[in-house]
Amino acid sequence: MSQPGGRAASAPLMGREIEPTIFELSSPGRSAYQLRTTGVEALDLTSVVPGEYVREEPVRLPEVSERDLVGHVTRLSHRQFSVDLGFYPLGSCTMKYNPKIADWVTGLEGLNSVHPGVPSELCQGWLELMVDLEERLCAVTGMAAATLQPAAGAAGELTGLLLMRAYHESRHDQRRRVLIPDSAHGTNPASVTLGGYEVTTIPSGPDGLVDVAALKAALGDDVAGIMLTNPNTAGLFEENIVEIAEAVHGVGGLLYYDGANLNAILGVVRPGDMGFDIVHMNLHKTFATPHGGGGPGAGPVAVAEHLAPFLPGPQPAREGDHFVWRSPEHSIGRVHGWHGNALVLARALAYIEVHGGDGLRRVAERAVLNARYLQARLADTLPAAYEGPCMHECVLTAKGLKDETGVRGLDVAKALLEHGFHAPTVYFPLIVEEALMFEPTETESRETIDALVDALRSIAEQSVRDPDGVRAAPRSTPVRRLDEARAARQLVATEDAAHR
Amino acid sequence: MSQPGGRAASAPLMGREIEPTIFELSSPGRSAYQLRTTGVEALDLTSVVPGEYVREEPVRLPEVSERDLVGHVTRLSHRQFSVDLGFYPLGSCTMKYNPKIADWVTGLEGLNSVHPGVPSELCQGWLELMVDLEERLCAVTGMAAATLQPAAGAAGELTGLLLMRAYHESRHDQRRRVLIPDSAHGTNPASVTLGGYEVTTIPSGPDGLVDVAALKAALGDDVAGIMLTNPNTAGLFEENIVEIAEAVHGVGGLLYYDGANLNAILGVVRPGDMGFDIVHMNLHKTFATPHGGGGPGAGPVAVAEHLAPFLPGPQPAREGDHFVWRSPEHSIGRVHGWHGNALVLARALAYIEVHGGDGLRRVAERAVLNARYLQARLADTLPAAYEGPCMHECVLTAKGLKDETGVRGLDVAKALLEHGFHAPTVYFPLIVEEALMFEPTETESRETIDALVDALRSIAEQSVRDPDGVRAAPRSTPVRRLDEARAARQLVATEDAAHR
Amino acid sequence: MADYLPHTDTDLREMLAFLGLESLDELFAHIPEALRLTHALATPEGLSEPDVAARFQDLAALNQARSSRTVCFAGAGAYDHTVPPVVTSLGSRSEFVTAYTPYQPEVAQGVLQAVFEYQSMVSRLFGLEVANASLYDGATGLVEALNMAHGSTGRSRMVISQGVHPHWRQVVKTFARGTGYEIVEVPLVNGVTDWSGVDLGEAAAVVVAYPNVLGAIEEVGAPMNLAHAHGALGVVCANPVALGVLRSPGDFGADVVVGEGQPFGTALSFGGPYLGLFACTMEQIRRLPGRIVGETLDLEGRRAFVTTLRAREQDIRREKATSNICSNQTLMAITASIQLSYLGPRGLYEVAARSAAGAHHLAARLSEIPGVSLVSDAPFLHEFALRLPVSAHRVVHEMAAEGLLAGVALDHLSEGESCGVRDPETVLLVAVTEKRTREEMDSYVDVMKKVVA
Amino acid sequence: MADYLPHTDTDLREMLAFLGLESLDELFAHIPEALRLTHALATPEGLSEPDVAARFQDLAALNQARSSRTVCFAGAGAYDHTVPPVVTSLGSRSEFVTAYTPYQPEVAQGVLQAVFEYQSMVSRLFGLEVANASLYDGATGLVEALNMAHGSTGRSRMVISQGVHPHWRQVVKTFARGTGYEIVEVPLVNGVTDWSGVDLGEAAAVVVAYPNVLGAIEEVGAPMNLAHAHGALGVVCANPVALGVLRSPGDFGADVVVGEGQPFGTALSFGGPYLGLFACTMEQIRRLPGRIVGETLDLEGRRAFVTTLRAREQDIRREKATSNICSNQTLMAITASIQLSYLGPRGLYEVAARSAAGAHHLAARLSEIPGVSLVSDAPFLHEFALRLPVSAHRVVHEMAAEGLLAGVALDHLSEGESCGVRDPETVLLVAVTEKRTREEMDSYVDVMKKVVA
Ligand SMILES: Cc1ncc(COP(=O)(O)O)c(C=O)c1O
Ligand SMILES: Cc1ncc(COP(=O)(O)O)c(C=O)c1O
Repeated sequence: MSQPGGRAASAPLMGREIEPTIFELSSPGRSAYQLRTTGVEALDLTSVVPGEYVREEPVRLPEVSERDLVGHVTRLSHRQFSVDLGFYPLGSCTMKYNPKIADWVTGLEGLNSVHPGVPSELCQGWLELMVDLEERLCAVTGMAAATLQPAAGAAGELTGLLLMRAYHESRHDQRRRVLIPDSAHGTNPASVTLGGYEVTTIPSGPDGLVDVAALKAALGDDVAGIMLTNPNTAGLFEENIVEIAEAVHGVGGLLYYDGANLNAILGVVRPGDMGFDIVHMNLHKTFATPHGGGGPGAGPVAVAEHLAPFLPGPQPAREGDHFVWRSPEHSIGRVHGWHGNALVLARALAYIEVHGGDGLRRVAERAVLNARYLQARLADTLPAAYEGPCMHECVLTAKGLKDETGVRGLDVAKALLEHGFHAPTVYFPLIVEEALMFEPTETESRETIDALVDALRSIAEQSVRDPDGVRAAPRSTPVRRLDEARAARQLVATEDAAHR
Repeated sequence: MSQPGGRAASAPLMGREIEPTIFELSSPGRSAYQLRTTGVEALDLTSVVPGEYVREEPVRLPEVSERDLVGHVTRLSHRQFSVDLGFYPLGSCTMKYNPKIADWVTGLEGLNSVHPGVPSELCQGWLELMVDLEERLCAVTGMAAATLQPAAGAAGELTGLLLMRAYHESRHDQRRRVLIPDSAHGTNPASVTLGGYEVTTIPSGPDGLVDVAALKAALGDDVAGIMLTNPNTAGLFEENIVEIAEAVHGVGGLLYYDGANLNAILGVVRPGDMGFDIVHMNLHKTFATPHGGGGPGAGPVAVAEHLAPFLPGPQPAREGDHFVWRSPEHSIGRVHGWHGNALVLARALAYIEVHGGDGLRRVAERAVLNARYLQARLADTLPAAYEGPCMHECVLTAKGLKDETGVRGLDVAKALLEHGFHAPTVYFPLIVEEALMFEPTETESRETIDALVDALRSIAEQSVRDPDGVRAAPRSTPVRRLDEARAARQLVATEDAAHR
Repeated sequence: MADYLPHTDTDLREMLAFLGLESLDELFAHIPEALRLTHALATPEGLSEPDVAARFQDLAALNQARSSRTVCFAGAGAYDHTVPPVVTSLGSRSEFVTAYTPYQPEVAQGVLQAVFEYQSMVSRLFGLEVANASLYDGATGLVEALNMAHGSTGRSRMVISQGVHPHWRQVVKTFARGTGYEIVEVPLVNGVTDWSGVDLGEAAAVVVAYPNVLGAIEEVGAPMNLAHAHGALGVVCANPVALGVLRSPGDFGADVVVGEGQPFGTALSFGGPYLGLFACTMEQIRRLPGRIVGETLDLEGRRAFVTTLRAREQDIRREKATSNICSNQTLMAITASIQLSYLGPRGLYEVAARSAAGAHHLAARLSEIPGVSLVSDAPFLHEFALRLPVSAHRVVHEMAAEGLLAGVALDHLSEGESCGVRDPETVLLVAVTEKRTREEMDSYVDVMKKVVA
Repeated sequence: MADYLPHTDTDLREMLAFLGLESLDELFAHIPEALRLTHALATPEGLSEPDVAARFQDLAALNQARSSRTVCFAGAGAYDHTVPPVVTSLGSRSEFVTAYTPYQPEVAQGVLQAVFEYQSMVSRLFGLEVANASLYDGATGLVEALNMAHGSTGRSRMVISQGVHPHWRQVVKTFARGTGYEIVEVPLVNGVTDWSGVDLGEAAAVVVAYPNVLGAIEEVGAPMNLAHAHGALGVVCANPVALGVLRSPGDFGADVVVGEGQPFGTALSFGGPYLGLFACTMEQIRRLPGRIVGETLDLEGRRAFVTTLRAREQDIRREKATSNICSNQTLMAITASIQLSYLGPRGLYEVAARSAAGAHHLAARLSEIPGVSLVSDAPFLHEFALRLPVSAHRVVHEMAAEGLLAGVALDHLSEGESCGVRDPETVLLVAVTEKRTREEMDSYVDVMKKVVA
């Protein structure tokens, strides 16, 4: 099926049509590619590759002109919301503004053209950059050493759990369980399983904090450790963290800090000081390397002194005024094909260098101020799920609204799209009914937050007046609500499946 | 008035609200700027600048965070149609695809960071580039020498007219008039006036071509020259060009070629061979340096041998294996503050180098094929204004439609927006009633043209059925039709005027 | 063989068949045969994009005066100010880059609103009521200002200070060949214009630069008053960065202000594309050259923007238009408005003040070198003219070898136009921007010492 | 003091007042005082953006192995293929870059459709029915493949050819510490896997590389058949560019194919962010790790895309999820789909064929040098292992000084993992892409001659 390539009808700027797929735009014989003139003679492939391995026909890729490709992708980009277009208060995701200087950094030929397999003498700049970043991350978390290899937060978690395991094993200490609060992010339990441990879920108290008594009850000498975020996923600071740390350490367990919420405490308090042994960071959250529509991120792991010998290797290391690769003595080995998501690391370092220590503290202050302000302003519209002062994000509940009007949290989120804002995170943490989790981040202005409050108020009012109207939102987006059940029932995950 | 900064409601992606101005987004005390740390001590300005010159308060510029600035401009970009979003068949404007390699070229530090006032030894690369481009442009037009200084087509026209004047004056030949066909672009007569000449308008015949008899009748020894485009603005090739050239040269006049339509004849026929003495080119049209929402362009002028001594200077010139600046003997002087729109020139050269001679001919062939095909396919919907075979663009007329349904050419153009296409040029050339001028360009596919044809047919059908519906279009664009009279009557051209 | 054409062989065959043609050549059958080319154009064969990229990298490497090899102290109308990545990335969004002039406002609000914001900022910067959507550059902006003065006064005598950039004056003279203006230049004395001996009778315009080409901060009020006393328009050529700390020309009574907008977000770019800033009083609005964007409403009452007062323009008024300009420098104007929003009031102030601080620091240190002195003792901001004991060209050349672009040699710049100083071959124009560090200046001083010793 | 925060003093005052607070510090009053920092973080003071930019430029200049200084003949899993400006510019559009995972499909059709197109292309390239939305990189992709095999077979014995990249095997071993898999390595003989002596009893997966780390084109059908005969899944680690000319692993019966997607539009980037390509049979769909985008309709019947089969994922299934992956490499996946559309069938073929032509040309020329020979006589495509008479590390070092990145020294790469060759310290892995010119290769040969002489 051939389709026009030059029409913007699919773009929200004009019209309401769908954008054809690149395959639908394809026409046999059309092409865009241009390759260098090399002066190398063509090779008869069959003379060097056994016949059975030679592809009979080329891979069925799209055949488009450069012009049609540009039109297609540009129109797709106009069907995509982003931080650069507007407020994205998605809780737990820290969708702050991503400074453009970081894009510029990744454009440096001296960084982006370096092959990862070169000897250290040929990549001194990269090694220095990485060592600097490790040092900064240790300073921020209060830790002794770090690895930059993990490609995202979840990879950091699993790395941390393997470190935990290596540590216990080095002491010939067999342990079986890892404790996780019921408010934890799904990657935590999934990582625990992959780390070869069993999950013991710790309930949260009515105040949204870990139930310390329950936690203590769950402790035992088969507990390898605990995974916590602090502030936790309810946006609350675990005030009993010192008591918790003592209890876990008391049975020989380690404390793992899920750094997804680090933004709240930069320069205010450090995981190391709270008693954590292992910390991962989501550079794509706290350090504003953008999220790329789903990735790439980077999930460095920092550890206390006693865990440093187990870190993945090879590691960049300073040696006098030179930099070398070195593997920690009892390294668990590689967790990435090369050295981690290097250009993401470069972005994060640029961000940290611009801010410096006091700048990072300002980040945390403003992030918390914005969230606290938002929560307070919404108190009579969408009450907070918990009473305690929130940190950088607040979990509100639409339960009251639902009971009163039948309009659910998801409907509120969808209606918000209609008002020009991205939705909050819905139905997470799982322990809060009709949860709406807002994380305004520090880069949004007070006016923006006020406008969000106004929008939510008007949605709440409309919910009373015209609940069906709210449930039908959004209307003016490129597409409206989707039939998600159909997508799963009749899986069409490729162009070929679509035409089967 | 303070407004939220983080809302995408104004973006067509979501909602239908307007985007506040950057001033409305401004909040006193907010800022984005960061400057280098120089180690230079601050200076008490009043110690070096007399008090009366020192500004009392800073310029009232917007005060925004970097984040709000990015949001604002990105949202504005989502309210803007462009070639990269879709088909832009704007006649006379040659809105072809602009290859991204040219953007890359302008990003080269070795080109974009060079100060224009450096001695030639320090900018050999730039001089070579310019000389190369001059040579290519001469080859394309069949001319002997060129200047790259004019910043756009109109500047090229005026430069050409001043060359014409200098030429005649050098021969002590006083001339008063310049002939221009009635189909000419408005810049032609405006340039003639600024060149110190009077315009004599030559009518077009019913075939859309210059009325040769009328032209001959208008000739005399007070005629400095004639300005023509060929193909002309009706998209038709002036088949009598040799006769015209002989006639004009016969009275001692010169022929000026308005190169806005050069795309049609690349590698097919050259202005020099047709008898033209002076040619300007619109690099932002024919050579795909993009149009930038209105500019920058570049309007180099190439001339025959006898006009070369009058060209603007200084000019880049090859001298052995070096490049120098040199001023033509009888140069009319500078027509640009420096050397022309240099980075636009670099883009054009990249475009030409990719195509080569045969590639340029392919451009012309496909451009003409597309236009001819479009015109033929629309014959029964919107007939061509003239019978002859069109070149790279076709002028159609909605007169029949208007007579039948009351729907005007402008309405058709606006309705086209609703279908996802940019409008054609309307009501130009002035000599065609209800003119709709389509220039598909060579970079559009047949499918795209077919889709345009379908859209126009459906608009024509709707015009019969529901003329008011057509007249109310567009509906789904970021804004609908504007009150243009109000804009002129109550001029508000600045933020201050808006709040006066 | 590289190109960007979508036509497959099938497309070509079927489209030609639809037209009843046999070959592509037949598309041109109506063109007189004698004219039709029978051989390929005399241009090199097409290369692939990566080949062309390699060629351009080679060319770029040949420019010794690039920022990675020489630290820029050159100014004279083109300045090495900060262009932050955020401005570059916003200003190069493809929706702006690949749009045409906003003829269909329903789908061009992006460009239109950005230009409206630009006009607003230029108007405030220059202290005048209205600004247009941009002109080609500062030099051609001055030409348009003179055309406006001619239109306004009906006179043709243009009185111009020699403090105006020599290239601008050359451009003015070139275009005056067509309009027939008489150009009267007013000399500089000790670096500033001496208006005392000038006959302003029948003057259409009185033009002064602020600061002038030598960097001197000139009197602006006096020539404006002189202009008005003689029925002429007062025109100021302003350095727009300097206005971050200097009073707006409008405050001194200017009728028209033009400026080179390059310092606002546009790279040095070997001189273009730059940006002609242009503002004037409301009185002159009907004579304003180029496009103007105005505010209005759409039919549902939404605020919207549109090009307005179009009757001035060439496409409607043709030979009677106020100007022949059509394409302008919109993209640079959009970039300038982004850069000015980035800077804000304090940022623009800081850029000007820090540039001035650097210039005064450097000037003081250089003046200590035997044989080196300031050309004039007039006040200056971030640019100054230096008298050298040797040829300025030689100094530029030798300092470039040490990684410093020392400035612009005045005689190289002026190409025979007078800038009111004796022995221009020993005069060097030096500019300092907020980017220049103390270290760079120290090294400048050290190298200069060696070179002139 | 630089930052990106919008809060003015007034904002701070009023927001705090609204909250009934006196100071920002009070926001943290509920945090135990003993924990609260009383001093600034031990990180350097903040710098302005231009200062940071200068620092990064300095760092970048320290990398001798950058493209402007050394021509890249290194491969071993990371390749210097063409990335045209059009792909970079589309792939870096800020709507994609600054979006989150597409949780709200109504406003995320851009990313969702782009990923759907990516999945479609990966599926066709690998010859398997379904592909996911990306994994971190090739190495962790292999880990996920093994987890899938474990889930599918209930077994934990992973049989892996030593032709698989040594880093990938290291990563597999690291993660096997958690999952407890037994890793059985199968040796290479004359550069290709020798499956003869392997006990495949209770194997969950049989893994082969195609081509392998030495560049050899290995038999794929045989190990797949072996796997199936023993109830294991057949897993192929494919070089995706090679598949431009080589048959898809799916054709040979592979159940899972993983690959490193870097060659599709992603710069070398010192090793990341790259792209884990992953495809499998429909049979394994419920065990597929990571996100999948599927097609559906919106409530007005428009085609639309959405992440689907979400019940597999960690946020819903938690400790029973098929994988812990959350953030993936979407942006690289989008870029890869753009690059593959740019190349099209013929372009991808050309890239592979030209790379192969270059590699064979270079290999032949190098083999003529005394003491230099190919490690294996197995067929290869665009990458080969060279036996040198001296240390490969020394050769890399010395050739770098002459502007050539000669390749990757095998022992540097393998860090103790066996790649089935003796004396790995004298083995150099050389890769040639379609970018390498004959001139560059000639100079490579000349320099190599000198270095090994
Ligand atoms: C609390 C928490 N932990 C862990 C993660 C996982 O991080 P990543 O997506 O980088 O793997 C997230 C990400 O959403 C998170 O919010
Ligand atoms: C036929 C013709 N001539 C001249 C011009 C003027 O060119 P420019 O806009 O570059 O000044 C145009 C531009 O629209 C044109 O179409």
